[in-house]
Amino acid sequence: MSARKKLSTFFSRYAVVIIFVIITLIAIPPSGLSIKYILQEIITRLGRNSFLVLALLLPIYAGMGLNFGMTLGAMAGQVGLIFAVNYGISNWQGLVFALLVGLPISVLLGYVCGLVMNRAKGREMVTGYILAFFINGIYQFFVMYMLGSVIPMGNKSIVLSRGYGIRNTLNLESVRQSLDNIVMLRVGGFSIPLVTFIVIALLCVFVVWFKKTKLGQDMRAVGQDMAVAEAAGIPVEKTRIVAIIISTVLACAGQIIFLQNMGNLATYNAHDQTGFFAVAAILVGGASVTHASIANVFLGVTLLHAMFVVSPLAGQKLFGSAMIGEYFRQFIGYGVIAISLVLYAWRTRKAAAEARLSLRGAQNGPGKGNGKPAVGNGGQA
Amino acid sequence: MANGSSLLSIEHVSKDFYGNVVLHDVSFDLHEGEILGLVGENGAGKTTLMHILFGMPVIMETGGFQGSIKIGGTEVHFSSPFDALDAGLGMVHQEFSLIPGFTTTENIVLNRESMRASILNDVFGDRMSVLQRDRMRERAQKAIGKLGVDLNPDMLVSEMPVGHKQFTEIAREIDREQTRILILDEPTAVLTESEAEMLLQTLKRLASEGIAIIFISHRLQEVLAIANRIVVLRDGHAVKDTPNENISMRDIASWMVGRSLGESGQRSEARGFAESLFKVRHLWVDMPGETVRDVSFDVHRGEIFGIGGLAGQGKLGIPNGIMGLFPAGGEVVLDGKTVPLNDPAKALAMGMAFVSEDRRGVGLLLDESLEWNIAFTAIQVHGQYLKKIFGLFSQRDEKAMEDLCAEYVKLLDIKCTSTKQKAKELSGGNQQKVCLAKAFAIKPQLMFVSEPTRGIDVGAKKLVLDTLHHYNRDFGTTIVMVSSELEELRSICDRIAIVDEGRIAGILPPTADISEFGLLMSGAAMEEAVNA
Amino acid sequence: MRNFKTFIQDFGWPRIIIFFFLVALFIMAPFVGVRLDASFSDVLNRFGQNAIMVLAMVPMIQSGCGLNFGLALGLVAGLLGATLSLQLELHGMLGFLGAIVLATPFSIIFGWFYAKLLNKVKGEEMTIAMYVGFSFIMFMCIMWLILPYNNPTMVWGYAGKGLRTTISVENYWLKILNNFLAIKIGQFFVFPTGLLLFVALFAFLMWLFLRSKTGTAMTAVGSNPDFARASGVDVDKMRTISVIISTFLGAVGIIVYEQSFGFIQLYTAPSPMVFPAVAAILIGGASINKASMVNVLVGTILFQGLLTMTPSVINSLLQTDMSEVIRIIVSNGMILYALTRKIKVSK
Amino acid sequence: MNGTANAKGAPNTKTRRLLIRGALLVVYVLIMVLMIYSGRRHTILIDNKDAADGSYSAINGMEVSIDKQESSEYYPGDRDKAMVQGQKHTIKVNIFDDNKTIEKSFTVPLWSDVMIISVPKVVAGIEPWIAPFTMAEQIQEAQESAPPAGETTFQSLGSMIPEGMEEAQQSP
Repeated sequence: MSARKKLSTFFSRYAVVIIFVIITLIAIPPSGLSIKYILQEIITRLGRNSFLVLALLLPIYAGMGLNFGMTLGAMAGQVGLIFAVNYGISNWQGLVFALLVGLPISVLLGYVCGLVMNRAKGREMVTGYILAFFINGIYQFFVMYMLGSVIPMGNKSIVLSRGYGIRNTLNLESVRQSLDNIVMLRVGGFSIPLVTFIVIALLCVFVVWFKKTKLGQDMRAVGQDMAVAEAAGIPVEKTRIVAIIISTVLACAGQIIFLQNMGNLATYNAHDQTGFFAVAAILVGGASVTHASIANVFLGVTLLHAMFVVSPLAGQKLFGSAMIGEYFRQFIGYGVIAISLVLYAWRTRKAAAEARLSLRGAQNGPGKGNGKPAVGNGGQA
Repeated sequence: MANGSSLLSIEHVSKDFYGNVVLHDVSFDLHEGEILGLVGENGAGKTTLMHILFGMPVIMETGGFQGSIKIGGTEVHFSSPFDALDAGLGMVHQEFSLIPGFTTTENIVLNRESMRASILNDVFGDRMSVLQRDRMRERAQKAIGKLGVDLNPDMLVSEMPVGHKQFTEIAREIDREQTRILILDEPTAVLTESEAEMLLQTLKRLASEGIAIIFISHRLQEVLAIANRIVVLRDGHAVKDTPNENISMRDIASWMVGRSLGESGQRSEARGFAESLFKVRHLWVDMPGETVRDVSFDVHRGEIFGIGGLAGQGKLGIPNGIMGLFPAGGEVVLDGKTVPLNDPAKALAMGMAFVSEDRRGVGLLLDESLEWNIAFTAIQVHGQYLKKIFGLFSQRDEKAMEDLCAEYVKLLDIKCTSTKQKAKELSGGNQQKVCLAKAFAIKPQLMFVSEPTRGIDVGAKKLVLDTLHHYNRDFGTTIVMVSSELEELRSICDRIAIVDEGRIAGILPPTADISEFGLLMSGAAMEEAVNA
Repeated sequence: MRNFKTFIQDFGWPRIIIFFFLVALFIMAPFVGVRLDASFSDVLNRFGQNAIMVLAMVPMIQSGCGLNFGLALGLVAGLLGATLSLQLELHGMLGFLGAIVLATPFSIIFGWFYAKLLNKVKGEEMTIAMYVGFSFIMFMCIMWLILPYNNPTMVWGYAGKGLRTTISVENYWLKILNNFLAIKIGQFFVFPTGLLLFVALFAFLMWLFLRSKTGTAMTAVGSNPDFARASGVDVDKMRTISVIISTFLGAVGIIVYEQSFGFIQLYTAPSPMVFPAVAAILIGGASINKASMVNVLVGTILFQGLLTMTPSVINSLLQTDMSEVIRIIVSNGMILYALTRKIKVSK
Repeated sequence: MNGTANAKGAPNTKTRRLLIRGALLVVYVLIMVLMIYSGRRHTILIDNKDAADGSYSAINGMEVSIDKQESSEYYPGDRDKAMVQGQKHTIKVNIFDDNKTIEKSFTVPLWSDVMIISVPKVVAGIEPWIAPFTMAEQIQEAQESAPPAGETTFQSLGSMIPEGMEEAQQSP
């Protein structure tokens, strides 16, 4: 590979990362924010978001793309927190309790999600996205109508005045930052939520370890070639379901960590954007639909949130409107996802064309080709 | 060579698919350390035999088979390929079954990795065991060592040369401790000459270690080079089972394709053609699995020109490339005018038509009516079957389409409930007729027909061939017919070209001796055949 | 009997359930004090409002580009046309038609780029379309703030620039179609003749188009792209045409919606309008690669009927507002059903 | 299985796994119970009022602290609250008049949200000085907010409204 080609591959692979670094660097001076403030914000947001983003890794390994269905786990976590608040369980004990409640729910939802995705192979992403909306309907039904009527809610202060259904905004005062505050390190003027980071580190260790297990190996095999894996006797569908279940459970825990840091819960739409932010972050970090690493997660959260911190103020200063910065960062968030998906799809097609080209030449084409042409488009078959 | 008792015995195996007999009372034995060369044309029953041997679900789904299979003297019944693997059978398929992003090691031990139980096994099951990479590597190296080739255990499959992939596949079967019988289906098809040579050495080496090998190949010289015994399948019969002694390639070739003389039905009367209509020079086509490398030929006006050859050799690539369906290059001239390649619309507009071998994939709009299927190309290419309304919009002329369709339904005797019936509801033979009708409807000067009888029953086959024959005679349409069935080509073609490895191996009259065809297909003795 | 069975299978249980649910709602309506005539009028009106946006799904489905989750591009083109029409102070029918004419070049340009993109990412169209739509809406949010509009009815009063989030069309072309030849029967029932005629016109034009040479080729591309290519059809060109038409219909659809609704909604308002359109055509019986005028008609009526009837009937019945939840579950459930349905292509 | 360390399907493995999984289930429940016991939060009202029947009277001035929380001063008629987690607690009263310090421990029933402690009773040694407080509505926090607006839910589920984004983001 020539040096120039290497350079161009590097740029096309890390295009998103490079664009992001540049935009953020440009926006820092006009925002008027001090570097120290930005760093502290990034530390806080790393603790708040990393866990959620890490939940995306396994489905990518298993070849199921970006798991937009992780929102299901987030909903399970929220149900857990609602119960924790209802029973008045506070502090980190409340978080553990919420996790224990959310766990079986997220396993069940993950299983359902896996089943659905197995029925829509090749369309996992859009299916996960719609499934999240669908389950959202059921979540709304459960929280708005079941809680307080079918399932008694002891704590009347979280129930709507009509007697059932949970209030729009839930004050999580009893568990607010209880994980972060177990040990809050103060180093050089920065506050670092030590325990939160330890939990995140443990998850990273788990992911690394998991990749070394048989199941992890099977997941990689399934992710690369389902047909070959199936022929080798690996239970493909089961493996895919397990990947989604683990992702959903991690998303459940991640949402609990996220919300304890935020300190309150928008009961009916806190989960709306969970998948979007996580996916945008991992893509900004240089991951693609098929490749992702732990490094992508942390790089992505750092970059995405650095921009999120900076852009509204920069927009205010540059255009005289905070809304412009606000819209700009959303434009960038959605745009990043769109561009990454486009680049990925485009690259896959190019690779397929190149592979075809390499068939010609000295050796024979492989296979007892049945002459099924790979031309034209598969459309949305 | 055959020492000891037989390791694998196939006894009186017969199999039919819904009355269509594919295997008829096939028996042979395989002994320890023996290499058995299994040869036969496409459709001779090799694949079905392997399916039976491996307990493929498709066999059970279609009613099982008669006869028995014994391994080491005891009868076995496999309900899935995994049973066969457990019983000591190993198979290397023509298509690679490797994970591209895995290393040689990971592929060799795929799903049989060495593992150490972890504490989580008791909670979440065995798959939580941790892989022992060093053990896996050792095993891979051992298997590679047995092959006697130089393979890097840490190389990614996606970065390997093709030959190494093939060896990785074999190493995977060798790593299975119980593997005693190894079946290779066209293992040299994708290899370069030197790689193929190395593979043959490896197989001999494995045989000397006591592994029995069934070697399926169309390259007869390879079979002659390594087989201890040769079994020839033809039309489901094991026509020959002979030790590899004093056999020539020509012998095998004639056993493979030979039919008793009386059997081969009518031959086209010899016709003379003066004028050349169609010229192909140095055509290459980039069609996966059917690559065409360098093909040149001429077709005379009014002739039926046959193109034969074994599957995967590139015969299908020729019409697909000329009609612009796959990237192609070279020079193609029709009636003095150069045909632009890679542009189906132009090719069609110049008066060529194509009946694809992939009937359901390319040939038909399965979800649309027969009217659509037959008239569509004519609408798009020649703007026919359209009418203007308000003098502005051109609309489909449903009436004209129906008339057209009805005409062909009658002409070709297409069995359907109405011209509005959906194409997917017809039988294979009738679908094929629809495809032909679609091509006829644009009144072509030159028509390519690819595998016109694939997958349809005997009666329909005859009808389709008769249709082509009559169309050629009545309208003078020049036809280029591509088929894997030599007999079919010989029955209606005026000349037959045989394609081998992406090149024309030779062009023969239909009356040529059957062994000549066999030799051409086996990629041997090109000059010998050309003289014939 | 067999025919009936295959009919049910083809039509799909979810649609049948929705149909009977809607029928049940209509039957129950009088008993819970909901006026039937007002309800019918409402359903008709909402049908007319939304039908063209649902119609916009047809060309892309037919050409094999799948469900147009990127309809937002067309909606934005329509919004540009509508705001420009107001900016130019065009009133009445002139204003309405002017909006459509002004939106046309935008919809063609957007559609062309959108099609270029989709042709590069065949097989992944839906997810990408969704995000392209979202990011484009966000981009336009910035544009709405900085484009130099200055019609005082449209810009924020206090800043003097930047468009309002909702702009009333009351003095321009409010209900220009609805009131055209409208027939009023009784106190509660209004038949929006003009609106329905307009919808019928577009449906008829689409019907004509699908029967033309190009339309036929497009359908074949969606049905089997390899067949179409082998028959000399330029697949990418057909897809491009279908995307442009879909985008244009999206633009017309939102303008029709606005004249009936009374307001131009800017900023993020277009995004939540995409999913109902997708859901409606699926409820009407379309699959992700086949759709017809009947699907549009049936789907829009069923879906809008559901949206109209559930709040009034269910709320009176249960004394609680469950309509939102039903709406979410039905529409997304329908899309999910279409995505996971094993497509019966007997290859 | 090649190289698998454990004997798959062996009966003792099966039983062991069943036992371990069962035990984990028990541990799961136990942790849940433990979290409820140790994490449950109660509101303690600290009351310094005269008895209705005059059996005791308010303390003139004192400092009360619960557990190790910061103490606060009380004068007659005062009532304040403290939040405690868990069930076993101590109350420490320091009376200004005689600088006397009383320390007593008490237990809050697990499922009671609010308890009221009458400090005069504690000082006077009248049992029971701690009682459940029933007028729950009094302590309802002002968390009142409108019921979810029906019209916007479909939109918000589209997760496309920017407001939703800000909500989820909530930069501190």
